[in-house]
Amino acid sequence: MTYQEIHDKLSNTASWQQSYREIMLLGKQLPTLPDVLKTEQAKVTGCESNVWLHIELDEQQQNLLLVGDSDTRIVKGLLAIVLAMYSGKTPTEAKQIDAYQEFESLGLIKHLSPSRGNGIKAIVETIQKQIAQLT
Amino acid sequence: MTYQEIHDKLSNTASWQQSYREIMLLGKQLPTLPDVLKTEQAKVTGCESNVWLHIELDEQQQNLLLVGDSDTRIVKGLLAIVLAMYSGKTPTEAKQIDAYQEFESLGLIKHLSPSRGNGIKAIVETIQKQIAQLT
Amino acid sequence: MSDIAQLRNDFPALDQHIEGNPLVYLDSGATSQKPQTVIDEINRFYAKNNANVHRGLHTLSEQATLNYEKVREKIANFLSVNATEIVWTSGATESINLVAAGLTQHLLQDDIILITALEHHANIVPWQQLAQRTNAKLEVIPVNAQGVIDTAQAINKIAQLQPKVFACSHASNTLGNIQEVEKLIAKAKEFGAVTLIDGAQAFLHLRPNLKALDCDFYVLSAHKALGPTGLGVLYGKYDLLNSLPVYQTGGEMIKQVSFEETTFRDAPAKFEPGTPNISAVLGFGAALDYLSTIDFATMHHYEQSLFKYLVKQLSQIEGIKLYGDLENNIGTVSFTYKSEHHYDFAMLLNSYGIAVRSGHHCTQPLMQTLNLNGTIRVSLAFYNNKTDIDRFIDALHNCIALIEG
Amino acid sequence: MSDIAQLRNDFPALDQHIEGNPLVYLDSGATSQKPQTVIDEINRFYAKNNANVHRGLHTLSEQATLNYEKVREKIANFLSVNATEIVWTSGATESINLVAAGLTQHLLQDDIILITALEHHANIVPWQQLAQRTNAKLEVIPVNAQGVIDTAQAINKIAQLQPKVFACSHASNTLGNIQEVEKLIAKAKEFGAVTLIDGAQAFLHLRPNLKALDCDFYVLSAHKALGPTGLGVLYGKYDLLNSLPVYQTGGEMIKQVSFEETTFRDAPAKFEPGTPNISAVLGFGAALDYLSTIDFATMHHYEQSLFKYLVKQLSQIEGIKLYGDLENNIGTVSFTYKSEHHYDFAMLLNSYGIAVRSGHHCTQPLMQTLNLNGTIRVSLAFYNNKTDIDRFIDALHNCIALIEG
Ligand SMILES: Cc1ncc(COP(=O)(O)O)c(C=O)c1O
Ligand SMILES: Cc1ncc(COP(=O)(O)O)c(C=O)c1O
Repeated sequence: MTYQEIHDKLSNTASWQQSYREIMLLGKQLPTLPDVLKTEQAKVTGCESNVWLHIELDEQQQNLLLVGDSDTRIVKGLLAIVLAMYSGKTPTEAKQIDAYQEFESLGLIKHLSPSRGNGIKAIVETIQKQIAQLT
Repeated sequence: MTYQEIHDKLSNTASWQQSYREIMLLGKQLPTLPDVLKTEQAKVTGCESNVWLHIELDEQQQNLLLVGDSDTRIVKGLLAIVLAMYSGKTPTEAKQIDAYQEFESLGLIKHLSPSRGNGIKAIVETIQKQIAQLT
Repeated sequence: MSDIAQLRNDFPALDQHIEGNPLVYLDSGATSQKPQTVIDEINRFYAKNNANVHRGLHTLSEQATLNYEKVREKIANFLSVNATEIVWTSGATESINLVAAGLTQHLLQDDIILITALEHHANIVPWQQLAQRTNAKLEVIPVNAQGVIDTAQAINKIAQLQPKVFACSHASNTLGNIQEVEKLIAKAKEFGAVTLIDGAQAFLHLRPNLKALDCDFYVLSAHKALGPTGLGVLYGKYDLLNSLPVYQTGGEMIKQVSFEETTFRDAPAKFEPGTPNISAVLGFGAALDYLSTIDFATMHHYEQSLFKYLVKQLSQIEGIKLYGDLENNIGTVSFTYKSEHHYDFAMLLNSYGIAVRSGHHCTQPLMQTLNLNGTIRVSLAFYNNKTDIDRFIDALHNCIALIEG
Repeated sequence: MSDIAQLRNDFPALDQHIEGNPLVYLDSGATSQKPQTVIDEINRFYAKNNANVHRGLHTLSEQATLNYEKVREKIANFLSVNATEIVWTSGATESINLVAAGLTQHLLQDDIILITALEHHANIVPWQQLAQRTNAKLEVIPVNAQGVIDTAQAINKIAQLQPKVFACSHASNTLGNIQEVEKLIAKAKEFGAVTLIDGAQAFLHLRPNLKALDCDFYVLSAHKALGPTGLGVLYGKYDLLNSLPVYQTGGEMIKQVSFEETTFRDAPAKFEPGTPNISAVLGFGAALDYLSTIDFATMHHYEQSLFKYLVKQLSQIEGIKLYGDLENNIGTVSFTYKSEHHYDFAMLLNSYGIAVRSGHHCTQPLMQTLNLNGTIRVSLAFYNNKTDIDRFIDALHNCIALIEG
C-alpha cells in the first residue's frame, strides 16, 4: 500500500477502535522478517516492544529500501506507516520528511507520546540517522 | 513561693506575654545552680536548652528536696513551677502528682508540647523516675 | 456490601472519562487512588500549616511536628508495633535499600541471602548488590509453572540453606499471590536469619499484625495504600533496627557534629536525615484514618468476592491463560491471550477507558521462569465494583475480536 | 515594587493569625511557603490524574509520565543545563549523600575533601563519612569572627591543599552569606577537584546559571523553593554523573535483571529506583512556572531592599549583635541579644505571631567557631513585606522589655 492509500484509509476512521483495526491490518500486510535479520544490531532501542529495522539503498544507489518488524501488532502497524513514508524515496527526499507532522495529519499523534513506549520517535530518529550515514 | 501562690499568680494572667513575664520572674527567683552541680549526670536529656536537676530526700529522709537550673529564662521558670509542685512532698505524695494536669489548670499546657523542646515532659519523667528509685 | 460500594464516591479520580468512556481503574497495584480526605489534608497542610518539623519553636512548626509524629503512632498502631520502630523513607524501595546497606557488616563470604523467584526488582537488586559487596550468595526459592511458591518446599529450602538473610514479599505484585510468610519467617528465624517482608502490595489488602508475623523488618509504600507519593515505611524490631549503621547522613539525625567527630541519635531519628516528606506523612495519616473507618472483614470479603468474579469471567474466555495462586490472592491477576503481545491489549483496552498494566511488572526473573515476555495485569481495590469488571470483560471481548479480526 | 507586593496574596498560609496576631513568617530558610498554584497542581494530580509513571500505557499513566518529565525539562532550563543531567531525589540531603557515596572509589588515602566552616550538617556529615570510608582527610576553609569566608584566603587554601573534592554552600542557611562560588570552583577545578555546590538556600533567591558556575554537581530542595516536601534535585555534569556507580537499586532503573546479573540504565534513570515523588515533581513544576512569571531583577531588588531595611532596624537596637556578611546576602540574618538565650526570644516572638528560627540551624561547627550556642534567625522571601519587618521589630522591642523587666 502506498503512503497515500494509507493516508486516505486512516483519515476516515470514526473511532480509536477503527483506527487501531486499520493500523493492525497494515501491520499484518508487512512481511514477517526472517529470524536471521532480527539481529541485536537491527533492534531499535527505546521501544517497549521489540522493533527491528534495516535500511539500504537500491542497486542504483538512489532509492531507500526499508524492511522492519515488531512483535506487537500495533507497533508493527505504526512501523508499516513509517516504512511507507520513506520507502522508494531518495535520501534527499527522505530528509525532508517530517514524520511527526505526517502522524499529526493522520490523527495518530496521540500514539506517539514517548511515554506510550511504542518507540515511533526512536524509529524515526534511527531512520534519519542512518540516512545521514548513507549519504 | 509556694505552688499555691504560683497557681494564683498564673491563673490571673490576661495574655501570653503576661504569663511569660510571670514565668520568667519565677525563673529569676530560682537560685542559680553552682557550676559544680551542673554535671552531665544532672542534665535532663530531651530539652532544647540545658536543664540540670538534682533530687534528694531531706535529713529525716521524708521530704523531697529539689534544685535545678536552666540556661533559658522560660524553661527555668517552668522548671521553678515543677520544683514548687514537688518540693517538700513525701515521695508517696509526689507520686500522686499529675504534673500535666497541673499545667493544664495553670493554662500552660500549650507550653508542654513535646515539639516545643522545653523538655518539661522529660523533666517530669526524670523526677518520677528518680522518686521511684529513692523509695 | 452496599456500604463498601459507596466508598468509591470518596475517590475523585475514579469519576472521569477516558477516550469518551468511563474510567475503569484496574491498576491499583501500580498505585492506589486517593480518597478526598487525603487530598484535603495535603491541601490543609500547605494552605494553613506549612512549616518545617523538628526545627522551629513557632506555632506552625510545632503543630506540623505534633501532627507529623502522630502519624508515626498511627501507622505503628496499625501494624501493632511501637512508634520508635517506624522509620519514614521515600518508599518501599528505599526501605529495602536501607536494610540491605545496613547488613553489609552482618555478612561473611558464602553466607546466604535467600529470596524468592517472584520478587519485585526492588526486593532483588539491593540483595544482589549486598551479595556482591560481601561475597555472600544470593539463593532463590523457586515457583512452579503457575508462579506459585510451595510452602513446604520453601521451608525445606530454608532449612537446607540456613540463610543469614531471608527476604520475601507478603504478596506478589505481578500475580497477587499471598505468601505464607508467617511460616517462612518462623523457619528462617530458627537459623537466626534476619527476615524482611516486602509488604508493598499486601499492606492495603491484608493489614498485617507485625507482632504476630514476628519478622524483623517490614516495608511498604504509602502511595500504594491510599497515601501520597514519595513516602515509605520501614518497620524494624527496635534493637536490630537501632543496631544498623547510619544510612544517609545530614541534619536532624545527629546528636553532635564537629569537624573531628559526629555522633548520631537513636532510631528512628538516626535514619531520617534532612527535611522529611511532611505533607506526605500527614496525607498518609488521613489515609490511615480513612482505612480505620472500613471494617477489615467486610472489606476483605468484598475484595475477595470481586476477585472471584473477575477470575470466573476471565476463565470463561477461550485462549486466556491465568497465572498465580487464584485462591490466596490480594485481588490481582495476570494473564495472557494465546501468543498475543500484552502491549496490544493494554493499548486497545485503554481506548475503552480500561486502565490495566502490561509488561514484566518489574519482575523480570519471574517472567523468565514463566517463560513469558510479559502479562496483562488487573489489580483490584475495594473501590472497584462489579460494573468495573463487567466493563473490562466487555472491552476485552472487543479487543480480542479486533485482534483476531 | 507594587507588583511584587501583590504576590503575597498568592500564598494562602500567610493569611492567618497566630495567638491572636497576624502571622509574620520569617522562617523561609527552613521551608518556603507555597503559592496557591502549587497547591492546586498537587490537588489536580491526585483528583484527576493520579497514576504511576513510566509503567503504564493507559492514558492516566501516560499523562502523568509526560507531565513528570516536562518538569525535568523545566528545572533543567531554569538551571541552564540538560534534562538528562537532572536526577530527582528526596531532598538536598539525599542529593549530597548520593554524590558522596558515588565518590568512594574516586578517593585514595590522604586525598583531601575540602568544605567550609559554615556548611549545613547535610554538607558536612556525608563528606566526613566518605573520608572515614576512604581514609581521606576532611579539611575546612575557615570563616572570620563574623562568620564570613575571605575569598582570597579560600583560594589560597584550595591551591595549597589541592583537594580531590570541594563542596561548598552557595549561600549559608544560618547567615545568608553568598559565597563567591564561581571563583572557588574555578580554582578547585585547576587541581581537578570534583566540585559540589549546595544550593538549598541559594536557588530561590539567586536562580543560578550552572553553565556559568561550571560546578560538577549542584543540589537543592524543592520545599525551600516554593515546591512540595520530599523532593530534591541533583544536577550533575552528564559524563561525571553517569560515571558514578548506582546508589539505591530497584525497579525502573534497571535494563535487565536476572538472578545472576543485573544491568542498569544510564543517568538519570540509573539513580531513580522505585516510584518517584510524582505529586511533588508536578507541584514543583507549578512552582517553577510561578517563579518564571516573576522578573528576577525586580525580585532580587525587592528582596535586597527588604533585607537592608531589616538590617538597619536591627542595628539600631542596643545589645543586638549581627553575624554574617550583610552585603552579599540572600536575605537571612542571624543575631543574638546580649547573652540572652535564643530560645526565650523564639518563644516570646511566637506569642506575637512572629515565626523565626532559633538554635544552631544544623550548623554546629559554625556555632562553635563563632562561640555561640545558637542565634535567632530571620529569613526573608519575596512574599515578605515592610510591614512584616515592622511587626517583627515592634515585637522584638517588647520581648526585650519583657526579658529585661
Ligand atoms: C544550606 C543547606 N543545605 C542543605 C540543607 C538540607 O536540605 P533538606 O533538609 O531539604 O534535605 C539545608 C536545609 O536546611 C540547607 O539550608
Ligand atoms: C512487591 C513490591 N515491592 C516493592 C515495590 C516498590 O515500591 P516503590 O516503587 O513504591 O518503592 C513495589 C512497587 O511496585 C512492589 O509491588
